[in-house]
Parts: sequence; structure tokens; C-alpha cells
Amino acid sequence: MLAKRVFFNKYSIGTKITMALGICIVYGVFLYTQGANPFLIYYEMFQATFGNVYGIGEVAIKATPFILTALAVAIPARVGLISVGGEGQLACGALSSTFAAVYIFKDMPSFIGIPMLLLAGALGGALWAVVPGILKIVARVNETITTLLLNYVAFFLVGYFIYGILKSPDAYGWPFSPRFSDSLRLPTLEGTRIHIGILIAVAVAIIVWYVTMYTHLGFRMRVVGGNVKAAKHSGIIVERMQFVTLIVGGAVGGLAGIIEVSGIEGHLRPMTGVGYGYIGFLVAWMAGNHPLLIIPFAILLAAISVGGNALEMHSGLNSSIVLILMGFILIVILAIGKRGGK
Amino acid sequence: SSSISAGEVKSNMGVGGDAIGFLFVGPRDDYGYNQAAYNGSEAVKEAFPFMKLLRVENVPETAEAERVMEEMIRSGAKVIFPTSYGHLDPALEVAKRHRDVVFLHQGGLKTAENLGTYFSNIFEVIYLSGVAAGKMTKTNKLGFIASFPIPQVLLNINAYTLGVRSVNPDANVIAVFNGSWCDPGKQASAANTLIDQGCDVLTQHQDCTKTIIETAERRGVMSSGYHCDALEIAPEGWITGAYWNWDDLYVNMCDVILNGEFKGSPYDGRFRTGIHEGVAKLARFGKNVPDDVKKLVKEKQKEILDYKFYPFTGPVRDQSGTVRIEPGVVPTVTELETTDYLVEGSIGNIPK
Amino acid sequence: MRNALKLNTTVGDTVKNESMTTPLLEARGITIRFGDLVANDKVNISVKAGQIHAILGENGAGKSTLMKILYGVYKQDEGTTFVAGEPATLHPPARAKSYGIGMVFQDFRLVPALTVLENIVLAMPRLGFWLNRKNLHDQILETAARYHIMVDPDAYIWQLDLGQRQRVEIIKVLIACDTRVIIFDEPTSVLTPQEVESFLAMLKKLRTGGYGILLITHKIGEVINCADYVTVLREGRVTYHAGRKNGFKENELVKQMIGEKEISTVNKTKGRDSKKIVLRVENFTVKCDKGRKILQEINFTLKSGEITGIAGISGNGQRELVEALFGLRTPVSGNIFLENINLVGSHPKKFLESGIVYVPEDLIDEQVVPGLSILEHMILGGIPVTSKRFNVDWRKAHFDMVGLEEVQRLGVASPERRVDQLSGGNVQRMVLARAMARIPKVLLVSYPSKGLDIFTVRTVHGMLFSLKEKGVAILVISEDLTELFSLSDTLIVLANQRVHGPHDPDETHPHAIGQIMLKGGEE
Amino acid sequence: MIFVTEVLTNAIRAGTAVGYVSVGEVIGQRSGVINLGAEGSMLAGALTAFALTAWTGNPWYGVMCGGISGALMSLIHAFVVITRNANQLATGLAIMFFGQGITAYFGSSYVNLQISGFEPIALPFLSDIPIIGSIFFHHDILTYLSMLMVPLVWVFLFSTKWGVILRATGERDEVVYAHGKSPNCIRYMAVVVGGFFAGVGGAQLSIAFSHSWMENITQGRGLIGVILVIFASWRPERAMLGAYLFGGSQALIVSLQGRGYNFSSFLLFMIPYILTIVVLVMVERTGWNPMPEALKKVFGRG
Ligand SMILES: Nc1ncnc2c1ncn2[C@@H]1O[C@H](COP(=O)(O)OP(=O)(O)OP(=O)(O)O)[C@@H](O)[C@H]1O
Ligand SMILES: Nc1ncnc2c1ncn2[C@@H]1O[C@H](COP(=O)(O)OP(=O)(O)OP(=O)(O)O)[C@@H](O)[C@H]1O
Ligand SMILES: [Mg+2]
Ligand SMILES: [Mg+2]
Repeated sequence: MLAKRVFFNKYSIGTKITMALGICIVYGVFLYTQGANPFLIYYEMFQATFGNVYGIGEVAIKATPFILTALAVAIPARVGLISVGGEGQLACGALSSTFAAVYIFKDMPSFIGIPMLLLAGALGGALWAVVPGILKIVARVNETITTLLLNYVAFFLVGYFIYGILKSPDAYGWPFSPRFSDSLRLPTLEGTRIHIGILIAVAVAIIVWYVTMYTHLGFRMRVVGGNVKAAKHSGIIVERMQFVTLIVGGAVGGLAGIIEVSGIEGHLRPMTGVGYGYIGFLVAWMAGNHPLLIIPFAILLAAISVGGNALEMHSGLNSSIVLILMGFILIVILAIGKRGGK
Repeated sequence: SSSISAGEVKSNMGVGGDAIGFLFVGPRDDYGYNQAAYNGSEAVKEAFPFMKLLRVENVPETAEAERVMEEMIRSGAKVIFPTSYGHLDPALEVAKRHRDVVFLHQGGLKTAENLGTYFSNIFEVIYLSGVAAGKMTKTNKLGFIASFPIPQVLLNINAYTLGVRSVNPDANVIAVFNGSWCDPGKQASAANTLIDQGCDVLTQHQDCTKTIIETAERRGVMSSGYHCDALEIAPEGWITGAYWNWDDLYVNMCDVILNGEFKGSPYDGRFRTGIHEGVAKLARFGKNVPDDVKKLVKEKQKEILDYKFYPFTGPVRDQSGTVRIEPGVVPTVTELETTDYLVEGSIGNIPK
Repeated sequence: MRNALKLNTTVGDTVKNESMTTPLLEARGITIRFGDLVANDKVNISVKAGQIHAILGENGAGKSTLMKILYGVYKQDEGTTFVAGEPATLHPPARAKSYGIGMVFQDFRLVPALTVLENIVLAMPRLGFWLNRKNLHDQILETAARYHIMVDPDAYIWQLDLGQRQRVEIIKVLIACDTRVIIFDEPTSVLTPQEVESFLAMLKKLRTGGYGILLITHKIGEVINCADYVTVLREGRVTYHAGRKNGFKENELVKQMIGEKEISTVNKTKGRDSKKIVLRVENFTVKCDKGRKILQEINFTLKSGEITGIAGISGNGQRELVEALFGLRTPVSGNIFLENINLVGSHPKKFLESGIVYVPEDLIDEQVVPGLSILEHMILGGIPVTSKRFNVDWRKAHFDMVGLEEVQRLGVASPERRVDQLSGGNVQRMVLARAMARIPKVLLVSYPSKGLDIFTVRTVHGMLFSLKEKGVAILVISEDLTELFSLSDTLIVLANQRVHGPHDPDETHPHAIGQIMLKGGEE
Repeated sequence: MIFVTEVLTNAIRAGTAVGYVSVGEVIGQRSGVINLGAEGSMLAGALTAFALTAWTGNPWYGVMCGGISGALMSLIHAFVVITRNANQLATGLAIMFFGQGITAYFGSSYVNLQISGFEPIALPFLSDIPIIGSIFFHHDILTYLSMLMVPLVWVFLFSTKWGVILRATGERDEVVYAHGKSPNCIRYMAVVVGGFFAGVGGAQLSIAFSHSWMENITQGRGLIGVILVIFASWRPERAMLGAYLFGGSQALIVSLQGRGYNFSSFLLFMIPYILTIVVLVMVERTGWNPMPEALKKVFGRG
């Protein structure tokens, strides 16, 4: 239902293409005035993102955490809850799984270790979501605010441990956790950095989509999201549903954390995944919280940041040129995709 | 036959590209660490006009850096300078995949076949600036605004403190970690607090430096510099400082590599330079620094240049008085660059 | 035209010196249509200074609509409005206000987070930049004192109960400059009997103060108590007009309101004789949303195979009662026994599983999930769900639904249609069909024929009867006495926080029930 | 300086910029619009003020233009959110990114400039009062203005007709509409004024406090300002207090370290956020949630 209101369904293919072209032209003119050749830059950006396997892989691994943090927003949104907590859930997922990888599953073979790590990450994110969940159900404190605030707390929590007990003895005093043993790293595709994380993310998106669209549970979630009173009248225990969805969303956010660490970084650092939660929130809202639409939007934003390196390198302009492009596209999409609801 | 081809690759390492890549952790105009590196890259640009320069700022110290390097390689770079400590691990990863590309990492301790690290023992100069500051302070309280308790930072605090204490055993260096590399707001805040606590000389280890020096100047206290010669912005309070000049080193490294001589050159391992090669420099003296202080510092500088003196020669004690470097011992690079303590004479704790 | 004449004659009837003055506000030939519905049909009305003009009529007769036209909320399709004899356009409300017309809405237009004083400020058209609290404070207290209205200017609206809020609304109207005419829409329906008395006293003061007052009410006692004039609306037309001079006869007024409708009992079947008590409500006390006790210590039972009707003017606790009977509202005290199991404190899920089904009044707000189809709504506490691979077996559900006798008889729209795009009547059919399809032990229905055409109403009634035949205990809430009489086997009246009855509809005259409803507890 | 004086003085120094944002955001949120883009407005204000001061040498031009550029940035937010009816939180984030990009881009040539901005002024007589004097009366003019601004905003909100209308807009816009005023128009104005304040806050940071411009100089202070409004239960004086609390926690970290105390700065940094949650829980327990009704819609109906 929400998806049906997304501008993707509202505007024809032609309109969408016109919009994309419009953005390209306006931004191209801007680049031109700044002394760069827009055609060359667009070409290089394309090359860097979709021009070869490596580029595609980079887009994919960049999109992975966006997809998951967007799902962490979209799942509670199904029952009418607005969570901004992807950021903190990612951090806590990364943190808990790092603890697990360092202290518990260090020497486990991949086939047990990796699933256990994923579980630990999901658990960490879920636990982080328990806080706003309890505050919501018991103290009736708004979940949007609490999740937002807890993002900051989570960030400092990661710093606390990384500079403290989780600091690796062989990081020469730098704030890095110990490296994950090789058996705990997600398998990657030779020659690229693509790891199975993207498959996990897409699989989770499909599961969420399937569950919300094609199961009785998803149906009941939609009822709660659509009309809490109607849900109560039809015998759904609304509070339980809200609590559980918040936590499931948290688990998915936590998954983003473990995948980022085990798939790419190899160890936890203070800046791992910082900012991904907010981008996930934007992705979710641009996609109207539709689990599958999230994927193309995540890929769009991933492509912008991957192509952004090429943009910066080949234009010779200041790195902020990329942020301008991203902000511009986001604002245009939000302004054009008129949707009811605040 | 496979061993032969591997040998070929080795000898051609870094040759044949048409671009040189530079990664900076912050903005290129931070009046500090990144600007120094950026200026070095400008020198490279001048020296090798036929090479394209690929420069990316604000590369986070995460695996994101890997992608930037890959993109540089795709765009024709065979020589890449990751200039921040946190870029080391990503660089090692990329180096594994691209054996024909040479990586020169600034400040790292781990190396690889095609990845060398270089750094400048700027602490030697910082020691000198500590000597000057120790002479200048009236309150015997010197403020040191640090970012994070990482070895490079701790090393600099220690060098400064040793310098201060060498001429003024009563003085203390108050080190505070403000938890950011470049946040002018936090810097101004920390500077003001330290001045309020009675510090009359400020220095810092941050990426951007201007705010602290200016705040000190405006509040009428003195400052020692790091990263940049900032005499102009603090005509009254400037004492002296340590700054980088990477130009010649960068150009020389590129020269060596582009000639196919990376292997076997000083740069294919851990290369450390410093005051002797002119990468780390002592800044000009401020106008209020008396001649005897200038003379003292010059003398110490000469001792270091003549290898008669090394700042970290033991005994070096930490805050609790425990001897960390035994008397007469000259620590190794690894020992220094893994420093995890503050020396006697510095106030402040390494935050957890 | 006939109406206009009628109005003229009535003007002639009024007190002499009044007849000389021109009406403060007058409307002639007002017609307004909402789609096909003619909400007001050539209505004439006028009010003079120092006059209380009461307007009576059934629900949906068009009273509020007429008042909203006079206050400029709606723009009439035909007809003219006059202020002090001059033709004047009243739309939008800001203009009506500038002509000195004020209105006290039934759903108060107040901002709960602001204080009384601030709410009043909002309504004051001419006021400088600064808020002179002291001055305003005095001004409010002075106005309040003049009409014996008690308000605390510094209290927050959210702290006030409904009666107090109404007083704020009244002061808001009074304090605005130059208000001459005040329109009250069902002011007393939210008040306790004591409050009603002081309200009426205040009205009389206002009359003495020279205001023209238009008063909508359902309570004839109030009309007789204070009105100078009465107009009865039925189906958008003025059907009756009388001045105090002629005297108001209670029975006549009730008759004019309800009309000459025959109360048809044709379909009514006697329930089975062996009536077993299914639901027993004991010492039940319920609070309304505002925290006021709206029902106190009530007791009644529902028997299988019997329809119990609940009569009463809306706002007397009907809504709260059924919500509590479905677990949506926890009672302050008391018990609900469903076949000797106490359900108090359980979740609605338990109530539903135990066999209680509830059809609420506001279907759009409480039953419609935006975006979902009829079929999807039908399984929400309706037709039983069979699962197929984690999912509802929608094909079977579709098949089941189409096959349902209730669905066919009620003519529920096709299963794929989105419910949020249905008309109110069609939503009602769907909800009723769903409730009946469950064959519950107890069926709670609020306003079962709201928004339905005559034919469907008959059908619905017929279905309720056949459910009754199957032994279901049914509770019907309605304000429409005709409907209640035609459905119920036993009637109870909610008024004044209490249950009155049970009455046997066959042995009671509707007017008697109406009296209880209108007069509250004073039997 | 004694410990308390030192911490409080520096709390005010470090908190003022955030205080401007927060008090401005009180105005915006009271009208029913939350603007996470305040971060972008603050950056725009910081850059514009710095650039103007560098060009003209007169910091007052900087403050004015800084405020105006902050207002312009928030105008985008107002348009997308009020006219185009987009999600407020998402739009605010987008504007934050946009603001970061555009200011970093156009600001890069200003980083190394030196300006003569506002200097601290010791107020005559007042600054001589022991303790109080050194805490409150040794600041720059924008800090004094911010202290003055709090009662002004308070008076505006609670003692003027337009303040009442503004608050009513955030609660029940239909009531405001019924009284003949356009809620959207009021919201536009409130958001733009909030942006202006954020811009001045940025200006305070760049030309009065740090005398520097650096890309992303605000480092999330704008977002914190927005969050503090919730902590402050939408009251300007508490918002300012919250800003001082935030500045104070920063100052405390330095003060304690300078005295050699060992503690975790990470835990200290968490305090303002955890405190906000605690305040929210306590507010909920009183049964009356001061959040403007219109914002409740933004924050979801569940
Ligand atoms: N805005 C509207 N759009 C469509 N129909 C309307 C609208 N307002 C009222 N109606 C319809 O006009 C008719 C008259 O409604 P009105 O509210 O005037 O009745 P009323 O006499 O005030 O009834 P009550 O006693 O319940 O207040 C009703 O059938 C109602 O459904
Ligand atoms: N736009 C509309 N379309 C259809 N029905 C409407 C519309 N607006 C109102 N109604 C219905 O008309 C009826 C009366 O609406 P209205 O807004 O006039 O209430 P009211 O008369 O002020 O209330 P009261 O019954 O208390 O006098 C209600 O049943 C409402 O559901
Ligand atoms: Mg009505
Ligand atoms: Mg009405």
C-alpha cells in the first residue's frame, strides 16, 4: 500500500527519465561552470561504477549496508513506527559480533563461525533496539526520538570499547579491534571485494518483502500499520507486534554491522559504518519503505558515492562536489515524489 | 616459468602508469597535516608534468580507502601515496591484488613486497620546540591539545615534554585529548580551558592547527606550532614549531620508482627520515623569543644534526616514574611508534 | 415561498416591540446540497436581539449544516443571508465573525496545549502585537463574571473537562468585539445535568444582554425552559415553527421531530422461549476519554436469541459501554461474564475468540485499513483463515467469502475493491456481513443502519433476526427509536450515567422512551 | 581559575553556537516542523559570516549575511516539507548533506584566511562580580546577544499574539485556519526564522568563537541543537540550558583531563543524550506530552 504511493508508481517511465536527465544536465552545467568537463566526468563515473566487474562489485558492497539499514527502518515502518536507529544498530551489531569474533568464535571453522557471527551481530542490533522498544511500550516514549538519541550513545559506546578492552594488542596502540581470523571473514569473489554480504542483504530484503506481502504475519503487520484501532478490533496484540518489529528491524541493522566488519574491514574501527544508518533512512523513505524498491535506491546512492571518487579524481575539484550531487538528488527526489504523510 | 614472470613484475614495479595517486584523510586545506601532504603532491606534479595526479581528500580510515585506490589504479596509477595511518590496512589489501603497483604509506609500520612506508621523525623537531617553550613559559604550565591517544600523538607529546623538561624541570605539559582531528569548536574550547587553567604556552597535535594558535594569540599567550610555520598568524605569541616539507622526499621517491628502482631502494621497507633530510623542519622564531633561547635551540639542533644527541635516549620515565627506556638505550622505530605511555612531566591520562 | 410566508406570520406573532426591530441575522431560502443529498432545502430562519431561537430535529436533519452556513463555514447553493436587514455574504467564517456572528461548535475548536487566555487571544481579531496578560485576564474575568461563567484564564485547556471547555468557547465568542449573534450546536449534550442548569441560566443572561441566540438541541426540556422561538427541521426542511407565545407542547414537538413515521414491527419475530443468559454485566463503571465516569454501577444481561436495544442520546456512554464490552476499554470496576467466564482485563483478542463481535460506530476510523481490499478486511476477525505456506489461503478465502450467504444477501461489493474507496454504506455492509459470518455468541452493533438505504436496512434487520434465530445474543445501539422498536425484544435506555429499563417495546410507547432519553434520569 | 568557574565559563563559550540553533529550532518546531537541516543552515551561516567578515572586515555584515544564508537553506526545507509535503526527517537529512557539500565546496578558499571577528568584551562593573562576573561577563557580543535572545524568544512565544498563533499552529492548525490565518504561511516563517538563528549560531562559531572556517566546522552541532529542543520540552530557556549542558560536558572533559583525572571521555559524551531520554521518560510519566501535536504526526502514529 505504501509502495503504491511511491512516486515510482505515480510517474511514468518517461517522467522518470526526464527527471534523471534534468538532474544530470543541471549538475553538468554546474560542473562546467567550475571548469570541469561534464561529459568526461560522467563517462568516468560510469566506468568506475558499472564499467567493469570491480566497479560493480564496489557498488554492490557499498549498497549492502544501505539495504540493510534501510530495511531496519522499513520493517518498523510497516507497523507505523518511524525508527531512525539504523546507525546505532549497525554500530552495536558490529560491536557485539566483534566481541564474539575475538572472544568466542576465534578458532571456529567458517561454516559454524560465520553463521554464529551473523547471529551475534543480529543479536547486538536487536538488543540495541530493545531499549527504544521497551521505552515505547512501557513508558510510551516516542521511538523516533529514542532511536535517534541512541545512535549517538552507540557511537560513543563503540569508541569506549575500541579505545578500551577491545583495542588490539598488535595494532600498535591504534584504535582497532583485533583482526578477525580468516575463517571468520565472509567469502569474497576473486578479483573483487564482493562478499556474500550482498547476497545476504538481498535475501533479507526478499524475505522481508515476502513476509510483509505474502504471509499472514505480514498482512497483520500491514493492518497495524494502516490502522491501529482496526488491528485491535480484529484481535491483534498491537503492542507486541510493535515491539517485535522494532527488534527485528534492529537485528537487520545489526546484520549490516557484522557484514561491514567481517566482509570488508576485517576489524572494527571507530568509524566503521558511520553515517550508513542515516543514508539507510533516506533510502527507506525514498523507496516508500518498500523492501524491494529499497534495493535500487540503495544502489543509486552507492553508485553516487562510488562514482564520487572518480568524479573527484577526474575533475580535480574539491571532494565535497560529491556531497553536493548527493544532496541535490535527494532533495529533488523528495520534493518531486509527493507523498501524503509528514 | 611462473617464477620468472613474477620476477619480471617485480622489476617493473610502479613503472608504466600514467598517473600518481594521493589519498588524504582530511581536506587539503586544513592548515595542517593534510595540507603539508598536499603541498608535497603539488611538488610531484611540478616535477613530473607528464604524469596525471589523482588526488582524493576526506578518504575515511576504513576499507572505503581500498576502493579509492582501486579506482586510481583503474585510472592508470602505478604509484600511490596513502598518507594517513588508517589507510595502511586497506593499502595492504590492495597491494596484495596489484603486485605491479607501488604503495608508499606515510607513517606505517607494516610493509609488503610492493608497499613501503616512510615517515619523518618530526619528534626531533618537536623536542626542539619543547626546549624553546620550556624556556619561555612563566607559569610552568604548557598546554598540549591532542586528538586521540595513538602512538604518533603520544610520541609527540613525549618529545615535547622531554624538551620542556630538559631546560625547565619544574614545568609540566598538560595534555588533553579532545577526541577529534579537526573540530575548530572543540579546539577553541580546549584552548580556552587550558588558558583558564593557567597555561601560557599552547601546542597541539591535531590535523588542522590555525584555531588553536589564533586563540592563544588573541588571549595573549604563546604557542608552539606543529604541521605549519604559523608565524604570520601569531606575530606576538609564536615561539617556534615543527613543520613538514615533503616536497623533496615525495619527488625523490617518485623518481626512484618511475626509474624501476623501487626494489632495493631505501623506500621498499620502513624508511625513516627527519631533521637531517629536511623533511621535518624547525619553524622561524617569533619576534618575542630572546636571543639566548634561540641560541640554545640552535645548539641542540646542531647536536641532533651531528648525531650527538637523540631525544629519546634513555633513561625515559613514564608518568608513574617507571623507567620505560633504560639509561643509554636508543629505542628502535618500532618501539617509538608503538608508544603507549606519557612521560614524566606530562599531566593527563590516556583516555579509555 | 410557503416557508417565507410562514416566517412572516410568525414574526407577527412575536412580542410587539421586538417585531419592530429588524432581525440581527436572517436567512432566506437557504439550500445546500452535498452531492445528491439536499441537506437544507429552502430554509428560512432569523434571530433578533434578545431572543433565544431553538432548532430541533433528528440526527441528520440539517441543523448543523444550516448553522455552519450562518457562520460562513459552508457557502449555500441558493438563498440569501441578511445581517441587520442588509444582504451580506457570510463565507468564510472570518467574515461572519466580522459581522458579529459567533459559534460554539460541538467539537470545540480549542488548542489543548494552550491556556484559556491564549485560546481566547487566538480568536480576537483586533489585538496589538503584545499580549497584555493582566489586561486580558481582567477582561476575561469581567466578561465571565457578567454571565456567571466560571473560568480560570490561566488553566490549560487539556486540564479542563468538557463543560469547562464549553465555557471557554462561550467566552471566546463573547469577548470577540461586536458579537451580536451566538450559535450553539448541541451545547448541552456534553454537560452534566447540573451544568445544564447553569448553562441555561447563562443563556437567559445573554438574552437579557441583548444577544441573539441560536440553539441546537435534542432536549425538549431545554426548549421549553428557555426558548422564545423554535424551529423544527426534518430532512432539511423547516417543518414547524412556533413562538413561546403560542406555547410549546412537548408531545407536539416530539411528533414534529420524529414525524409521522409508522413504527413497523412487521418483520419482528419472537425469540425462542428458552432464553439463556449469555452475557452478564455487573456493577460496571466506565470512564470516558476525558477521565469522567460516564457510566456508573450499571447492570444488565444479554440473552441468547434476543435482541437488546440500547436507546439514548449519543454521548451518554453508548460508545464507552460497547468498547468496554469488547475489551478495548478497561472498566474502572465491575465484571463481564460470558457464560460465567470473567473477561474483564483481557485483550480484545480474547473477547473475539470467546465469541463476541463488535461493529463500531465510526467505521472509517476504527475498521478501515487504508489500501486493503474487501477480501483482506473480511478475514480480519471475520471469515476463518486457512493457511497455505505461511500465508492466508486467499483463493479459499475468496471462495468462502463469495459463497457466504450474508455477503450475497447484503450485496457486499466485489472482493478486490479497496475499502477506503467505498462509500460509507458499502463499508457498513461489509462490516455487518463479516460480523454475521462469524456467527458469534454475542454481537454488539452500533448504529446498524447508518448510511444505508431503506431496502438494505430491511435486509440488515432481517439478518439480525435470523442471527437471533440461531441463538445469538445481540446488542443494538441506535438513536433511531423507530429502528430500535422494530428490532428489539427488550429495550434499555442509557441516560444520566445509568441504565433505565429494561422495557418491553411492545408495551411501551416510543414517546415514553423518547421522554426518558430526552429528560435524562428524571423519570 | 577555580574549577567550577572554569567549567561554567567554557560551557557558555562552547554552548552558545548550539544554543542559537536550539532556540531557533524551538521556534520552528513550535510551528510543527522539525528541521534536521539546521546543520546545513548552521554551516551556511558559518561560511557566509566568515567570508563576509574576511571581505568587509566588519563582522556585523558577517552575522547578518550568515543568518540570511541559514534562512535560505531552511527555506529549501520549508518548501520541500510544507509545500511538497515530503517526510520532514528525510528532507532534513538530505539538506544536511547538501549543506555540508556546498559549504565545503565554496568554502575551501577561505580556510587559511585570517579575520578580525568578534573579541570577548568584559562588561564594565558586571565582569567584576566575583565568580558570576567571570562566568557570564567575559564573552563576545554574540554570546551576550544569545543570552538576550532567550528572554526575547520567550517573550515572543508566550507574551505576544503571534507567539500564541505560532504555538497554536504547531498544535491544531485547523484552529488557526478557522481564525483566518494561514498555517502554512506561519510555518514557512517559523522555519525560516529558525534557519536564521541556526545561521547566526554558525556565525558565532566561525567568527566569534573559533575565528576559523573549516569544512564541516559544525561537526554535528546543528543536529544536537535540534535534539536539545526535545530535551528542552520545546522551551527556549531550557534549550539554552541544554546547549550549555552540552558545552559543559565538552569543557568538563578538558578541565578534568587538565587536572589529571582519569575517566572515559566517551562515557561523558553520552551524558546529554541519555539525559534527554530520561527527561522524556519523566515527561511521559506526568501524562502530558509537551510535544506539539503536529510533530507527533511526523514522529509516527504508533
Ligand atoms: N460536509 C458534508 N458533506 C456531505 N454531507 C454532509 C456534510 N455535512 C453534512 N452532511 C450531511 O447532511 C445531512 C445533514 O447533516 P447535519 O449535520 O446538518 O445534521 P444535524 O441535523 O446536525 O444532525 P445531528 O443531530 O446529528 O447533529 C446529513 O445527512 C449529513 O450526512
Ligand atoms: N465530506 C463528507 N463526506 C461525507 N460525509 C460527511 C462529510 N463530512 C461530514 N460528513 C458526515 O456528515 C455528518 C455530519 O457532519 P458534520 O461535520 O456536519 O458534523 P456536525 O453536524 O457538526 O456534528 P453534530 O452531529 O455533532 O452536529 C457526519 O456523519 C459526517 O460523518
Ligand atoms: Mg451532525
Ligand atoms: Mg449537528
